[in-house]
Amino acid sequence: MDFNDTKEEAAFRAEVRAWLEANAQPRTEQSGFARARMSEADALKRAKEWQAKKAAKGYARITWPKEVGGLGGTPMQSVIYGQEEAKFDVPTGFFEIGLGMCIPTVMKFTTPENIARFVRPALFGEEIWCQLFSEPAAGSDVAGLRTRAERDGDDWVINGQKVWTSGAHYSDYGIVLTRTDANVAKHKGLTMFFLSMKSPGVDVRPIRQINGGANFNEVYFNNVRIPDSQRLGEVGKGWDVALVTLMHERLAVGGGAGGTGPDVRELIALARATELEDGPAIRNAAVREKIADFHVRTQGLKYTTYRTMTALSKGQVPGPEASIGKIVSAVKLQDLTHFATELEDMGGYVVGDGAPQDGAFQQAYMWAPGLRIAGGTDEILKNIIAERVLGLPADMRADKDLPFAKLPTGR
Amino acid sequence: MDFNDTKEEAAFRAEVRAWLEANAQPRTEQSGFARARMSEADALKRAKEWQAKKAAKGYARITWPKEVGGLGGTPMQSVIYGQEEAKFDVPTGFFEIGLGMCIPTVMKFTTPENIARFVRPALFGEEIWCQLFSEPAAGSDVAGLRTRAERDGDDWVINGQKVWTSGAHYSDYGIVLTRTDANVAKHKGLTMFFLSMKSPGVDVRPIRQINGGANFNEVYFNNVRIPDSQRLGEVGKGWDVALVTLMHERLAVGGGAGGTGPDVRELIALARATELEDGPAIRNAAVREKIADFHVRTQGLKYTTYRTMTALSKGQVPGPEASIGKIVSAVKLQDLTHFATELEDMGGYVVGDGAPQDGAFQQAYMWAPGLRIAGGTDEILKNIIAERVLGLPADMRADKDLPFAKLPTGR
Amino acid sequence: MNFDFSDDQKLLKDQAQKFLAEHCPPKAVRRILDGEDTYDRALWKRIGEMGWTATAIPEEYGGLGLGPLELCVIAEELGRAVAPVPFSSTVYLAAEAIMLAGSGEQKKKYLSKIASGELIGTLAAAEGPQPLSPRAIHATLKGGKLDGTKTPVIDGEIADIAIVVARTSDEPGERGIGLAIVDLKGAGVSRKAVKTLDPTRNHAAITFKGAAAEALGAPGTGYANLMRVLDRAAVFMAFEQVGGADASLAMARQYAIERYAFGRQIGSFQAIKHKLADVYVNNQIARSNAYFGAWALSTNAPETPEAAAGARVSACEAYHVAAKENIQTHGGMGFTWELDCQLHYRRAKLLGLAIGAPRVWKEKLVAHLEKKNAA
Amino acid sequence: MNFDFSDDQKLLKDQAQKFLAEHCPPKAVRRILDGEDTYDRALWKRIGEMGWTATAIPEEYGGLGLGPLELCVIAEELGRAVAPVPFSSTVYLAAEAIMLAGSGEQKKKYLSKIASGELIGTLAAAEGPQPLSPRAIHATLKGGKLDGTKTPVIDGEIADIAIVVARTSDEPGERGIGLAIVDLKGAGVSRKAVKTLDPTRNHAAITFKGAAAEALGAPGTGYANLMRVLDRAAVFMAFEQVGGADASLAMARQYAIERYAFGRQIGSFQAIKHKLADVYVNNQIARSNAYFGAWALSTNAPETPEAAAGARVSACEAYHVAAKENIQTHGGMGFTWELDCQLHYRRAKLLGLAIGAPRVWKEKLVAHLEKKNAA
Repeated sequence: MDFNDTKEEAAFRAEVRAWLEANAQPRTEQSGFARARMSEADALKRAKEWQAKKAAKGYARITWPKEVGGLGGTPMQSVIYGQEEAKFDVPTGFFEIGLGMCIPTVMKFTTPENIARFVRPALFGEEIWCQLFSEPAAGSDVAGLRTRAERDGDDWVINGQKVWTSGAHYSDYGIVLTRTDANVAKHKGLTMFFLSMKSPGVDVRPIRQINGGANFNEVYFNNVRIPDSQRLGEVGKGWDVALVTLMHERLAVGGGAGGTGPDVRELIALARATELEDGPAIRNAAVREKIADFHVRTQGLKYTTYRTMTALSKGQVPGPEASIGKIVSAVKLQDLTHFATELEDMGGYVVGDGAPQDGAFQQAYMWAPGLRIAGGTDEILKNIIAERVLGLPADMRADKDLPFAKLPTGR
Repeated sequence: MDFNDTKEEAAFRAEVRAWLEANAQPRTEQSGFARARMSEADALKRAKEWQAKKAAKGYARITWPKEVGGLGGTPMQSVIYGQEEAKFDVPTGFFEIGLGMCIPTVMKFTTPENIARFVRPALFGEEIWCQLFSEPAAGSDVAGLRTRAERDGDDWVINGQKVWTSGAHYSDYGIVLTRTDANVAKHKGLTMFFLSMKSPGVDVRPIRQINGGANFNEVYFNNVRIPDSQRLGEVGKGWDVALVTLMHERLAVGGGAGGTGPDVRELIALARATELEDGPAIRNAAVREKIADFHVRTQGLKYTTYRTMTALSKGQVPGPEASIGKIVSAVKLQDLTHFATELEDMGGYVVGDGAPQDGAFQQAYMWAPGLRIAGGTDEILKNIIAERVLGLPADMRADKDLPFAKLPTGR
Repeated sequence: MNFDFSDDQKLLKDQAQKFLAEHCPPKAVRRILDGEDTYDRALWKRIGEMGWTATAIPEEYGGLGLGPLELCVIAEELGRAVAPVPFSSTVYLAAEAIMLAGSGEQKKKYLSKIASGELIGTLAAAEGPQPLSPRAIHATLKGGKLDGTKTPVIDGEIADIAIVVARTSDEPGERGIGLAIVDLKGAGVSRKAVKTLDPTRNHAAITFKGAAAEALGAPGTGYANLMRVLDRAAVFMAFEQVGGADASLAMARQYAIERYAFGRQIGSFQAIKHKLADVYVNNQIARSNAYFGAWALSTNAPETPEAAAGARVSACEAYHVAAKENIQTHGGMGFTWELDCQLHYRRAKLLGLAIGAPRVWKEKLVAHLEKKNAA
Repeated sequence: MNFDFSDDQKLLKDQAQKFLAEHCPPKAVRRILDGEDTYDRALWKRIGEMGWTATAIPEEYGGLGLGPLELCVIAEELGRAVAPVPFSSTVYLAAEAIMLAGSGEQKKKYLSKIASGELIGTLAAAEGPQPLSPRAIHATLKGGKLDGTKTPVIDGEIADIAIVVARTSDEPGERGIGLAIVDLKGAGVSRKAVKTLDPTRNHAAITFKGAAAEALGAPGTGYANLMRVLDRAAVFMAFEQVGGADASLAMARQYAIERYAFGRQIGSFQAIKHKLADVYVNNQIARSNAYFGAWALSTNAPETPEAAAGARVSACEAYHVAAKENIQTHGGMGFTWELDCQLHYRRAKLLGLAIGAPRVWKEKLVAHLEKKNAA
């Protein structure tokens, strides 16, 4: 039991490190602030340049075969690259959905011509992809979607609305799950397509969140016409195609285990700096117990990620137990920031300049409710753990055998 | 807003008080200990004597009409009597199930002759009744019971097993819910009877609980034969009859709000007596916060009961919101006793003599899991609140339309 | 046993609810959230006209001479509506402080204007992110002149007067602390808007530089008076919180009934049912504790500090949980700016901190329990 | 990255699991619960024969010379089986203390007998219901004679020797505390059975009246050594707790699949599914923290105290929750003496307190975090 790289891993890490040192600047606190202040357009431009460099070296998608521009590497090598890259001041984050979820789906279900056309530009950051699944009436229940695709000669005509689409506003292409038959059971009437986000009739509007940000979009489809050659998989088999996409989503390792906001280190700093009635908060027994409680959750998650990485390192595929990361970290973020603002007492609801640590706790308190929902609500993730990890029986289904059009609906 | 009796209530309280003072000794800590040490047989004998006295005065069942031996009083008068009686050293508790649940059901569904025969002896404590509903395969799901009653001429023959029957071992009669038709939906094939617990073929065995006590029994029925005149309600309508019984159970006001074990007062005493590393536990900020948390739960329940009593006092009928009492108090008891034993640290798992406060926390810690289950699990009570108080829709039912015999079963 | 509000009080509550449903719909709250103004002037004017600010002020000072119970039912409805008006600052804090500690002249000068709705008042206690205590007070009051900075001050930009907590002598502990009334429009007062998690209530940092200040209450009684004001405010605020918690639950319930997923109403899933049952239980516990606080205020009971602390601790917890689980029940929609779930999430945080975090009140509560159990 | 046990260690774990499934079924535990004996002598003998008590003892003292990782995997299986044997007291407490602080002679004298399973040892630290601290130690060791009473002492009736924590001088704080080895069969030692919530492990109050005692470790190092022993024991015990928590979850899961109510498996209800998902998450968090503790012991890392405290806090919480919710999942049956749910509920309480309540370990943890973050 150790935290060390294997010999091969160490060699790969050194190689990656050398390349990063030659091509990027080390990350500093200053570079973090600078990036936070950068406009999205500037960040995107820098990210595309960096992506092109990475792709040329084969680092853009380490686990992909060399034939499609990858490195033919292992998942562990991918993790190592990520760990090393995180130490440098490089812009990332615009390509994960496209390369992590969309393109693998496209590669599996389209023609060699399309692969030749689309994979390379995506890998080199020239074209960005988004994933158009969720809808207003289909959140946790993705397969309940209503966006229609209707056959018209060799084309399909798409009408409807998607929601919670990350990056739709800067994306060039998207994969879109549609209903092509409402008269069969809901999972059976779906078909997947890909399309240009510049197609006539596609309308992208940002969604404002309660924390003031707008990381997501609504996307409206108004008679959007696409050729049948942009279909992915068979007509009516869209759910199977979507499962491939979602499986790739799950393979992203260690997500949610950190980096979502202030944590125990920041809480300790706050407790040191905050004067209670009778001295610094860090000396208060109740505060200390809370810090300990949060600490063991944080560390428990961190070491759970190490266990997952160990499995990767041994060539095993991590299972759905990785879902514990987001449940724990989202709830912890909400609890920890709630607790921190209460420590700041009458001043704890001040945001921005006047607040300790630049209001990081307050900002995260407003983001935490979103974290408990985005990418699978607490409730859906617990279902997944119960059914797929513990093997408990599925809940009763009201929507299994009825034609979609006959399902009861609400708002 | 006040805590005072109305004029009528005050007059009734004075009357009751005077009678109690003339007929019983005030309760002291000593009398509590004495009662705790008394054998069940002795306690039962004393309780029967006291019940006869109360019944003669009309206090045994204050809300019942005078014709059947009650006082024709209000629910609030019943509460007042209970409050006053609790201050005296009198044995109670053997008759609640019979008079509170069984006899009201019997009165509603049987003949005038049976009423004449059975009500008075129950009221005067001469005959004790128990309620035979739960079964090994029908706990939360009472209507899933399997005990069969089969028609044989003018008689019925009962076979099966009941469980969790309080007081079966000292009861003279019981009401028993049986399945008389397994080929219809489960709620539709039930029929209710009453019977003598001394009937041939009835076998009562105590259930030992994890806290070592045996407050409940298993009751086996082996070809127990009873006449059709002991049927309560129509054949196949047993569920409707049971609902009457269960409604009476819910009407018991304020149950579970206290008296189930050590509470905040005892915890404060423990915190005062316990030395931590740096002084008495009561001075520790974490301990103090916990005490405050428990206190507001305890007080919140107490004042919720006062609100319910106010409704009673105004002649209103309390609704299912009274169910919050047991959820809150059972979980609190488990948490509070867990916390208290942790305060006692390395000595916290010692029971009996060596433990602070005679091991009351340890004893209650072993009883608390039962409290979370008996009389409706936390989960069932939350269903009740969600559906009957908040009006949320029922869960999907697997057992609604299938014949009972076709329902899937496990152990 | 009559542990309930009277029929008259319930009538007042119904009227308040209807009034606010009409004049303070979520749309009105969102106008303030979106920064179109710092508070709802029209609503505040109407509230003055309705006499709500006059509720507990004695008739001799232009008030209605009703009691705290009437104020409690109004508070609950203001909380339910997330009303964007300086009611709590003016009525629970400024007016209560003046009624408690003011001279006859001060009462005459200020209370009638509060009763008529002409004057907005507030309490300026906090000096940054830490709990209130004698050692946390650095503003000084000397020879009728006030110096120092208070932040955040609720409704600080819009208030006409503030009750300011300041150091009046070098005596250690509570005895060195006094209260003063300051005209915020006078010389030596500068204010700067402060952004908070709840923009539907105005906040400022107020700097005093030799500002004229008149002492409120006898020397040496300032801190004790402040504690009594906060105790009373805790009960009124608990009713606001209970109202907000109930509104959050009602929103969640409604959505759980209307929203379908997997072919069923989401309220038919136990994950949602049990979540909302837990919220209901919390809310009931908080309501009952708030009632006890109301009873204590209405009878001037010696249990008031204990009852106030119990009401506050319970109400803070209930509103926090109800507001966050309301968002969660709404799923993705709950996290949008468009929906109103955020109004309660923000207000719950404000009310949970505005007169001190629950931690502080738990400590007060246990101190009282200790005394009681020692007796 | 290799944050896992080796294949050999996993093999040892599998063997231990199979061995205990055969030789320590719930029936065997219940024999002790029902008071037929104070521990499972046959099982203890077999465990000695298997060499488990010898695992971490150096070869020169008759041990197998394996490391703490091997002991961790055995501990997990003993915890899973709720084994009624004096393993933790003998191996994690007595043997570790002697290995840490004993003279060559003491090691020779005791370790080989522990390795062979001939000798049962324990640690006598507690003196009643309060946490351990220098001021809580009243037993005195003077001139090789021990006086005082220790209670509860785990396996106190059946142990041959005890490591006793005693006051060795009037020096204040930790420096006045020492450790000593006492032959419990010698003169001046009297023992009385103590009843606890977990009768599957033996407990006694031991009174020493001038009992012969040999000092363990240099003067003035007793308390520091004790803390180091407890740190190490915390990791081994965390593995027992993780094993017990997993066993509780497995029982609950099995019942949720087999038991039907309302015409469905109860495991298909979200109330049960989400409860068990929560338990699973807790257990994983505890397991990962325990692994970090194991890594720290195996590498003698300076992080050991922090890792040990984290492992203990996390494991106490996980086992407590898993054991109580296992009963709840079983409903009425779970509360019967007949079912085995109670075995874990009892053991979880014992392990949660035996080497100090989580409160104490949280304090230790934060003290270490403070130091680390100061650096």
